[in-house]
Amino acid sequence: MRIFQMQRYSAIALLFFLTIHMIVVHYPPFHIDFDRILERMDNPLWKLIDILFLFAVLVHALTGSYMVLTDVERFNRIKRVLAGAAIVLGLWAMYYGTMTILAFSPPT
Amino acid sequence: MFDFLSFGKTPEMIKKRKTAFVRVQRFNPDEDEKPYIQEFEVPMTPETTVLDALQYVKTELDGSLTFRKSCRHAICGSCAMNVNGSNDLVCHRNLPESLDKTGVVTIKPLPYLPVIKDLVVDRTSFWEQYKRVKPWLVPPEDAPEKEFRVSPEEVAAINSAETCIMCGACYSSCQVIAMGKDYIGPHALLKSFLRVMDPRDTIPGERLDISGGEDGAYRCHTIFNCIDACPKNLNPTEAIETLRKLAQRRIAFEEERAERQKTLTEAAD
Amino acid sequence: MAHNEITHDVIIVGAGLAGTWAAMVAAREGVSDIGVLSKIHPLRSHSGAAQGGIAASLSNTRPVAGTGPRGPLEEVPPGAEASDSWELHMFDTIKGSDWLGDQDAIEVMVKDATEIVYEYEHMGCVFSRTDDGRINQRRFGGHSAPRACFAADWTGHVLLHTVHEQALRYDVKFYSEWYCMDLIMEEGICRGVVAMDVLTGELYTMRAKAVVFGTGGYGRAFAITSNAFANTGDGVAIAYNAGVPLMDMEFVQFHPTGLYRHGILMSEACRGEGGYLLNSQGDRFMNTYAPEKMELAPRDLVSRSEQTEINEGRGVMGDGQGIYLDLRHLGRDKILERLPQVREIAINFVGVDPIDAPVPIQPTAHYSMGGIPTTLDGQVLADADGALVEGFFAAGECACVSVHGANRLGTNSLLDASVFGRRTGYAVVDFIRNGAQLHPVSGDPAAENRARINDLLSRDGDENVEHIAQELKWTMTNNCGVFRDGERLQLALEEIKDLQKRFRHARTMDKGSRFNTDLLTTIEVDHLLQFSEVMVAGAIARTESRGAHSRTDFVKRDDENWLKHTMAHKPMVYEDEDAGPRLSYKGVDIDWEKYPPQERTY
Amino acid sequence: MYRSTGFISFFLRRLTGVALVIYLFMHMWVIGSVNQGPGVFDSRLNMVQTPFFKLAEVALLAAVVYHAFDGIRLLIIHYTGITDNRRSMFYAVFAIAALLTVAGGVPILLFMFE
Repeated sequence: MRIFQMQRYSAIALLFFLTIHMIVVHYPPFHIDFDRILERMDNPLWKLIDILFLFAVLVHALTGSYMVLTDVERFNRIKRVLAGAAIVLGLWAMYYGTMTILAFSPPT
Repeated sequence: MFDFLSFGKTPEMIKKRKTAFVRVQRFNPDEDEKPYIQEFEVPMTPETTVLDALQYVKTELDGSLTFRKSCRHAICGSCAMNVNGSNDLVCHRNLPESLDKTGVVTIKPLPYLPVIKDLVVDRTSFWEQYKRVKPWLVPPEDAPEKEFRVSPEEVAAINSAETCIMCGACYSSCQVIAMGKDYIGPHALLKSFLRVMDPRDTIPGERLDISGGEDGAYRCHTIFNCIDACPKNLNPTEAIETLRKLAQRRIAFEEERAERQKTLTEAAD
Repeated sequence: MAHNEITHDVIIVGAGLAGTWAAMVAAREGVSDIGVLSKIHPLRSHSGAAQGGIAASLSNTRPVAGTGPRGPLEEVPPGAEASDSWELHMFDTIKGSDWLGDQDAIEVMVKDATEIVYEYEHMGCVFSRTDDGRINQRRFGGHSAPRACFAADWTGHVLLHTVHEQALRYDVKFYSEWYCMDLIMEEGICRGVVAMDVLTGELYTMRAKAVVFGTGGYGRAFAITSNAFANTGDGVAIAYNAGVPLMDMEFVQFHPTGLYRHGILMSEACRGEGGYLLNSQGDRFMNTYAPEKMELAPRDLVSRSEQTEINEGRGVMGDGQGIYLDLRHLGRDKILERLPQVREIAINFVGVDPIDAPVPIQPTAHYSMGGIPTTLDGQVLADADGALVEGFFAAGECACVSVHGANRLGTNSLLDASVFGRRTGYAVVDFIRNGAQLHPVSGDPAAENRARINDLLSRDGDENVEHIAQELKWTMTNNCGVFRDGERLQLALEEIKDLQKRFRHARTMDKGSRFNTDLLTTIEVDHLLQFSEVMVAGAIARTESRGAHSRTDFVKRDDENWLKHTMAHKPMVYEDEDAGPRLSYKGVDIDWEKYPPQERTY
Repeated sequence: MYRSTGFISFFLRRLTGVALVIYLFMHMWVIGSVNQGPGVFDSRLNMVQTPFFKLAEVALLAAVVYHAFDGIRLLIIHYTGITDNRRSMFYAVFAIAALLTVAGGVPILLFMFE
């Protein structure tokens, strides 16, 4: 799949996830603390949604960054390196984020 | 600076004023270090075009002013320049209507392209991209004795793309081109669209590979500068959107084309 | 190889329809070493400005039965009898040419017409179509059937792009913005050209086995003209200076519908689609001059009718020099579909929308029938007896195969350029295949031309080149225009002589070498001055009225004395400097059985 | 430089895009500490709840909203092929983004002074 399509489809996914995220997280009251987050992140459904959200946002961010860079002629020559870097960074962030979400359990 | 000439005058009165101040960007790489603006005073009538003004400057005031021109009625595409910040053909641009309230019009070469001299730009990359999309039709091998039957609707769909005069106004207004010359560009994508949509063409798949590839339609950021700049009121953005959609369903499209070509020599219903 | 020397098998000068066709055909047939020179980018060539159509007797449309010659058109149903034929096209062309066209050439052209239109179609040209998918055809002046195949009103543009694209497909090498300065002729053999790379100002000796000229017309010798700035007849002047004769130079067509004061073309398709011409009293005056064909009479006749109306005080606009072209009754939809470019031009340049108001127009210099004489295969003739110049070909408007004779019919120019461009392409292929040689060049032609340029650049007189050009153009428009007479022609000749002298004191303002368009203008004006003299000299000698050459002191056509082509040679060096061109005459190819000269009425 | 509404919209899209990428990784850094216990998490969270970051949060909101609606505009153009109303669509996106930023930004700031 082309970078452009990856970005477009992840954008559509983000419209969905981001709306949920904004409503759930930032709808009043605005104060965020450990307990509130704790409560939500314990729920397996939320874990799934968060992982998907994380995936969409990473794809969108990294493809976007890639396109920002490769639109400039100078960077176009090192396209492969940039793409590789984006994939590595993406995999690492995905791993880190997923672990955060999955491994999390309320401290006893 | 306070402008006495236009103080208290209505736009109509200024329009009727007898002279215009033409500011032209000059640059001769052999002599000048960097471009500079030179101002000329040019007489005018309500019908004077910007090209007339440049021509007046060249013949009467400074013969070294250099610009391209040929047909003078907006069909050859030589004289695309940047007038008051937007690209246009100077031959069909009315001078009195281009003046600001102090009677000044500013003419610069097409932006983002290397300047050869004064208002003449180097369109090499423009033509390279044009060649890259294979602008020629590759018709079916077994040509009929008479014409291929193409319906008026099919002609209407591509008609506007065929009227592109390759002036470069869209190309040099494109922000993506400004960032990198490896983008195919609106002019060539429009040409590619013309050929892809032509029912007589046998290699739409190959074309979509090029125009739907890395440097093609997907690098367009829908900025619409090309539509705004086009002096012939064409719509490259729409063509690019169509190419994107077709590139996504390339196989199916190729099959449709092959199917269509079986009936290319038969009369439409 | 000397410095600044380039060699090709074939060098083609001019990248309009004729030149590109020749290049494309040659490349397609396998002659790969081709260089095409153009002083502007190939796609800027003036062929692209042609609007109305290209003629071919396809019989795709016909007038609805019983509606008369100006009624609506319908498709010819499959199986129905053909409504048009090449014989009819041939007769129309001969009659249009006032019998000065060579009939063998006309026959070749009209027979090739259908083939070439189909070839265009197969190459991807986007023609306007009939409902059942055939190429649509419209009426045109002087044609007795709807014969003009068209793509809205930018036919030339579409054809030019199509051929150019195909030339790119076959990898033709284009030298864009290279100006051809001179023809290298030694011992009557053409050995190449001298060209300037405009970008750097550098001169190159370009040697070739064959040189093809497709340099276009010389309509820029007139003040009111439909021609582009580039149409300065360089090729014609260069050939003339190299000792090649020029044929029928006095015949210049005036298009009846040039935009008032601008001269920009309002396509004949306006009248082909049914537009009216009106004088200041609102009369369709063509009633008086061509009751049968009305506005669709040939161009010379319509132009003369307009000029007569203007001269008799029935013109429109402030100075009474205009005529109205009325399209309002065609309706908005038809104008937008069939004449979009014409509408755009009228709005842009005179601020009139043809949908709402009549457009002011006037006759404008449009097409040069004369030029470099050639055979049917584009081979250039060295004299009236038919001797050939080896290795030198010409096609298109700069050439004179003489298919147009004294007056060209609308849509026949695209046909002429395409058909004879293609034929020349094939002829060049044969010429190369049959062992053409790269002849040696003695001396250094590039250096000689460098000296000429240096001379032009060093002049510091107080004459402005463009002023000289303007004076010449107005002299030509006023004295060698739609109507001519001996006295005024003589006046024009003296004026030209005078201007030629003044030109020697003219200065170029730009002294640089990079993209020096000022220098190019100077050279072009030099060329204008040279062939204008030939035009006027030919016109003075021809004491008759024929086609576009209309003399008020000799109003009748004189077949007994003047059914022949004018051939003008440059005077030899040892002759008097002021001696005009040497005129000789060449017979016209006429089939006395089938197409004998008759009276020409419409 | 060829200035036009299209260019401004494109420039802002890129600018907000890059800003959001930077934010994303910062955000992950903060939230990622959740497994290191409430102490670390709260300290990191407190760090980003200073007035400066509250202001930055309004900017973030503006960026997200603009970027999202500009994206919606592109989707509309892609799937409907509308190009005639391009200018009004630009302005509509600017207006909606501004409106939502104010609507969301004011409570954020008010909350800050509570």
